[in-house]
Amino acid sequence: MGHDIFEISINAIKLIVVFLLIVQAVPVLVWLERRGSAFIQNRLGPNRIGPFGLLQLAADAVKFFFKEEFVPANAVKLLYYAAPVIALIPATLAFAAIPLGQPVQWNEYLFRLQGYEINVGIVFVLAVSSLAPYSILIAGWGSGNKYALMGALRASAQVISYELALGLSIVGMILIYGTFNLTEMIQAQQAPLSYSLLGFTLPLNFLPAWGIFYQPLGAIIFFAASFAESNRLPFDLAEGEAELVAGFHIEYGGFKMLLFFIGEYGHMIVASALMVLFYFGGYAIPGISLADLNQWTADHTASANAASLLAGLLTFVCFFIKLSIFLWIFIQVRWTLPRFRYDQLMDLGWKTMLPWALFNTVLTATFVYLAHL
Amino acid sequence: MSQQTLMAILIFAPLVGFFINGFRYKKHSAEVAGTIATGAAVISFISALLMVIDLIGLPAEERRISVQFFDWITIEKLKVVAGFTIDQISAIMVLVVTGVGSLIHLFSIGYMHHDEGVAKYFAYLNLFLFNMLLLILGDNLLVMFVGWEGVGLCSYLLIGFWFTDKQKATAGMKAFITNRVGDAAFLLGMFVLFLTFGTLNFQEINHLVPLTSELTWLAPITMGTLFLFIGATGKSAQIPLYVWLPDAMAGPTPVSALIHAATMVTAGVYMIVRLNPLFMAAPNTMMIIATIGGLTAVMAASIGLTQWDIKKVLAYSTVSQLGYMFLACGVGAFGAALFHLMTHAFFKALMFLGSGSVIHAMHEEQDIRKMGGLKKYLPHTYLTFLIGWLAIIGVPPFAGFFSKDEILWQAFHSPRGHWVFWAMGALGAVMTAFYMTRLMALTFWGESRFSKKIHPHESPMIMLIPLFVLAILSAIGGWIGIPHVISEILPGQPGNFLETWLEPMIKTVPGTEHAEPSLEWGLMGISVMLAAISAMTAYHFYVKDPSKPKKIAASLGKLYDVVYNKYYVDEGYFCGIINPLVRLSKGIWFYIDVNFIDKTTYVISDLVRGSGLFVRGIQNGNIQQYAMYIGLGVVATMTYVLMR
Amino acid sequence: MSADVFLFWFLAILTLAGGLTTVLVTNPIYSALSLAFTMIGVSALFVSLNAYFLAGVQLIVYAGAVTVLFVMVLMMFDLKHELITFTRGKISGLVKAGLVALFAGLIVGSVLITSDVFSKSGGAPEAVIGGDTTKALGTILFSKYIFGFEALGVLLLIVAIGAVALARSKGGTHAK
Amino acid sequence: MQNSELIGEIGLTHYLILSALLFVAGMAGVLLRRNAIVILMSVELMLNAVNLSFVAFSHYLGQMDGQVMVFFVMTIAAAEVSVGLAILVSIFKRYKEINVRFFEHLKG
Repeated sequence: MGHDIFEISINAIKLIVVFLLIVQAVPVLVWLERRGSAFIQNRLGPNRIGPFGLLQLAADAVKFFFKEEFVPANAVKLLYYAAPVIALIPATLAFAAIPLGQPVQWNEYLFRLQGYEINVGIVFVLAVSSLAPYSILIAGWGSGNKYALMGALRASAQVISYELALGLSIVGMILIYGTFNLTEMIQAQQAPLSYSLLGFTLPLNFLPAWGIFYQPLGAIIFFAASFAESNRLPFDLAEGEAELVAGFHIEYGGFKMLLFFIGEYGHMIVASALMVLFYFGGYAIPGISLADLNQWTADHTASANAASLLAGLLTFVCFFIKLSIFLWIFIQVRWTLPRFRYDQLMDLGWKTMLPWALFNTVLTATFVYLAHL
Repeated sequence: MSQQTLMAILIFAPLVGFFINGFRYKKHSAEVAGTIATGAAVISFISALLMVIDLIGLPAEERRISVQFFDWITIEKLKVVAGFTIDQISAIMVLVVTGVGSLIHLFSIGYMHHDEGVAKYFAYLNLFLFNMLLLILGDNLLVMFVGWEGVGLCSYLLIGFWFTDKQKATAGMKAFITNRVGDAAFLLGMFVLFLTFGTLNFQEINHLVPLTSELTWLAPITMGTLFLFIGATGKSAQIPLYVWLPDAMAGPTPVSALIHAATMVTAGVYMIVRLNPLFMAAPNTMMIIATIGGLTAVMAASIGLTQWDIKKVLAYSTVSQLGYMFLACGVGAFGAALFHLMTHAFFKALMFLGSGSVIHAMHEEQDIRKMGGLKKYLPHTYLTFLIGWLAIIGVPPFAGFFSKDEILWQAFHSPRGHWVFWAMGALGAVMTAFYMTRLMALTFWGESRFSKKIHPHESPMIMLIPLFVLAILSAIGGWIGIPHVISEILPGQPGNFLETWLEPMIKTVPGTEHAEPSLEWGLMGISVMLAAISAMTAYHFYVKDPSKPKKIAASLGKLYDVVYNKYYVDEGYFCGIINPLVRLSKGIWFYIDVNFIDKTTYVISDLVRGSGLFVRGIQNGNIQQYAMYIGLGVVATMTYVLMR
Repeated sequence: MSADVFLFWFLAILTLAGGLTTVLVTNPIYSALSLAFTMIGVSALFVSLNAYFLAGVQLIVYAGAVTVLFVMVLMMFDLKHELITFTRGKISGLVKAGLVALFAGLIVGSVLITSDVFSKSGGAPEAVIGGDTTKALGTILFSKYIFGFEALGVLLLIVAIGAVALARSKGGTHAK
Repeated sequence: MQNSELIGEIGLTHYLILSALLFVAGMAGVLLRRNAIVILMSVELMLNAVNLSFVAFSHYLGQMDGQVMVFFVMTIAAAEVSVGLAILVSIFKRYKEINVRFFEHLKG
């Protein structure tokens, strides 16, 4: 944390920037989703306003701002208004804890490219995202609408259910890397891949030691569970148009709707970021270890500060490229897979993913024990 | 096969049969259930035979096969082993029981063919056989007692087999309750013996018995044997506990043959023979046994003279014959008792089965006044029944002659005996000959008196085979115990096989050896002659001149009524024991239980409830109140700690 | 006033306000929401006491699961404003309120009386409390308290089964 | 103890008193509220207060045992709530009632 006024103000700015980042990413993602879905479904999508329809975003924003503000008659006003605001909190808080690039060393100051460094980052991210059901529940109940309440109950039950599988699937990673710290976890994924068991070692030097190679099952469970966590298709039972019209945000429109949107996309971003972090080496560039990168930047720039800044920028870009890939997968899945039934969803969560995650944990623990023998 | 395995098969084969039939008793047909049950009994019989053959192979003094399965009870001094023994005595008994039992099982297949609960019936029969084997083979009193109770239970179940008929169910209960009196005495006897000897094992008891006789009435051995004898009177239907046996004829006829003629009722005799050294040491008891036995023999036979029900006649005959056995025990002729037990098992089982065949043929008609002339309808049954008749009235050389004659001779001759005992026996024999001939005459000879609707038919082969086998046994079964006087004049001098066989096990009364052959011949002649005269009289009365009996009955008047009504013993029991007991119980129930004990407890419970009502206010179901009490406690504690 | 002090007072007031709201508000849903708020406050207080891991667990377990369950159940029952919020017994109510006040006084009093004892022994080993305590917690949890930990695992399994059984029953003691 | 110290310097005492006040608030809820679910929530509040004091002791006395206890308390609290809520749900399904005074009918 900050020790002088400069660092404190930088940290404050960082927080704002991270928040803005997640807020501003949403319109881009919306555009991406609309265009992408259009192409998936053999349509054109919004293409009239601006180049490639990019200005559609601005038009949307204007529309959101100027929509009529209304409150349903049965709504509980306080909760009705509070819900969209609360919806923003978990995603942004979680995103702020994610390291986006290599820390920049500027003279005596160390600037981390993340909102804040927390030693138990994984626990923090899980903890914060476990608060997500509140906004949904508050929205659903505060709207005073039957469909909204049903959607909210469904959504929160779903989120709680999948949180278990989600958390358990990460336990394997924690066991292997022995840390809760996200930065340390990225550092640990730099080494070349090698499997060792009972003193035998199988080196696979051409691959990085990414989590996906150690924890394929955990990665699959995590990825699937994070879909459910962010209420996206194929798990968007909370909205389920055919049954519940639009789920918990049925009574919301205009700007409040936009806030929910931001929350949802924020979840998506956080999930993708965690996926990158845990299983795909974080901000590290594939094939080039962080040490090599630092060496390279030091060779090609004049000062140490500039080298550090360059390395930070490069890793940041790399992280965003990886993140975008996963975000696109999210979108692609949404527009290709049909929706589950609710009982199937619960069955999948409790009877399939949870046991497999438990199995994965036990298996990992056994292997870690054997590897350290 | 080891002896342990063989013994286990011998004992538990019927139990297995019981379980197989018992658990699926609604599913089995008569053939299936009968085959299972008979098979179990036959397996038992074969293994018993194998064991007896083993036994014969041993030298005379060591003829004993003991098998101990496990320690059953071990409490300080009391050590009971689940052990079983075959020796000379139990060998005879086990062969009789399993052999006759197997035949009766076979007979039952035919007899019970049309009954709905046939599998249940066979299950009971097998269970009975198992318990009887426990009783016979158990090497201590407690195991014997288990079997003793078990056969009692089976007897109850089988007497009341057709329990929907209230009279039959009542007969079962009567048997059970009467036996209970005897069983209680048996238990007491066991206690006394255990206190005296510190063991319940037969062999040990027989070894520990002092050689000198005790003559006081309150001596422990006298007490113990008396109690055991009372137990035996219950099981073996002696005065005063014989009343259940005639009523027990309510059960299916094969049951009467198996339980109430051949096996269970002889358990008392068997028990006394088993413990003969002990009983020898108690002359007073012996005297009582002889007296009771003689009285029973005469009294039952006299009742038998007047009965009209074919099975009732046989039942009283059984009681009377059992009386003979006890008479023999009482005069110290244990071998003769066992001998008569065996022959009686043959011919009485034969006669019961024969009567079963008759009843079967007559469509459940049991009154001999409505029979007659069945000779031509049931030739095979008639033939076998005839052999049984010859055996029971003591015509030489049929089985009954030898055993009955042995008993009479011993009653007269033994130092413990007396001419009065002989006279009782002879009187019984005369009456036996009379009522048995009467039975024959009314059933098979003379005119047929049944209605024209009934067409008697001979029984199927499956029922006849046991009859034939038993008839052969009744005819020749007595030859194993031919008395010396006869043996001497026979070619080859076969000798008394039974006596030699039993010799190591049976204590003989000192002073029996010196006998005068002429006296024995004389007595034998007298008894045979008396029986012959009596039988001929009966033949004359009931075949030649059927009106005579009524005249005689009328001339006897009251006396005939008394005998016909079985001396009013049942009524006497009701007046003298049962009704006062019921009234006393009711009185105790009303005055002591309801008015005193109950009211006392009411006062106590009211006190408790009153205080409970008072305290209950605290526990009012309001959890917040409970939480408040917790809070009060915590505050009080904290205050105390802080103020201290 | 340093940042730590400010943080404490800020969190203390928020937490206490949340707790009181939980108890006093008549609408049970507001109660549950303010309970969640209190949980988050307590979690933040844990952070101020350097117990990071526990703070995270507090959020996950209490705020993320337990209170969400409360809210869900309340919403499912659709209970709104309560007519009878508090106990109505005059005497017992007074006794209870007095009891609560007495208890509060006693605890605060005892804490204040004994506070100098703590401040004297306050020279706590800085090494332990200084940095992050997660590793130390893990070590002690899986060594000294391993039996309790296992027992809790069994308890949780039993409770999971029991809760499912209870919730599935159609009511009454002999569920079909 | 000086007044300024009390505000300006945070020690174990502050945390303990905060914990005590939270506990008392929870206790008041348990004793006075009628809604069974709110009573359960108040119990949770009490447990949280105790947790806080555990962590405070652990921090100021430099021992980890307190935190382990908090860990255990949390687990048990979660268990308690799940069972308690399951019971309440089945009662509510049957009687449509969660007033705690209604449960007086359950007494023996």
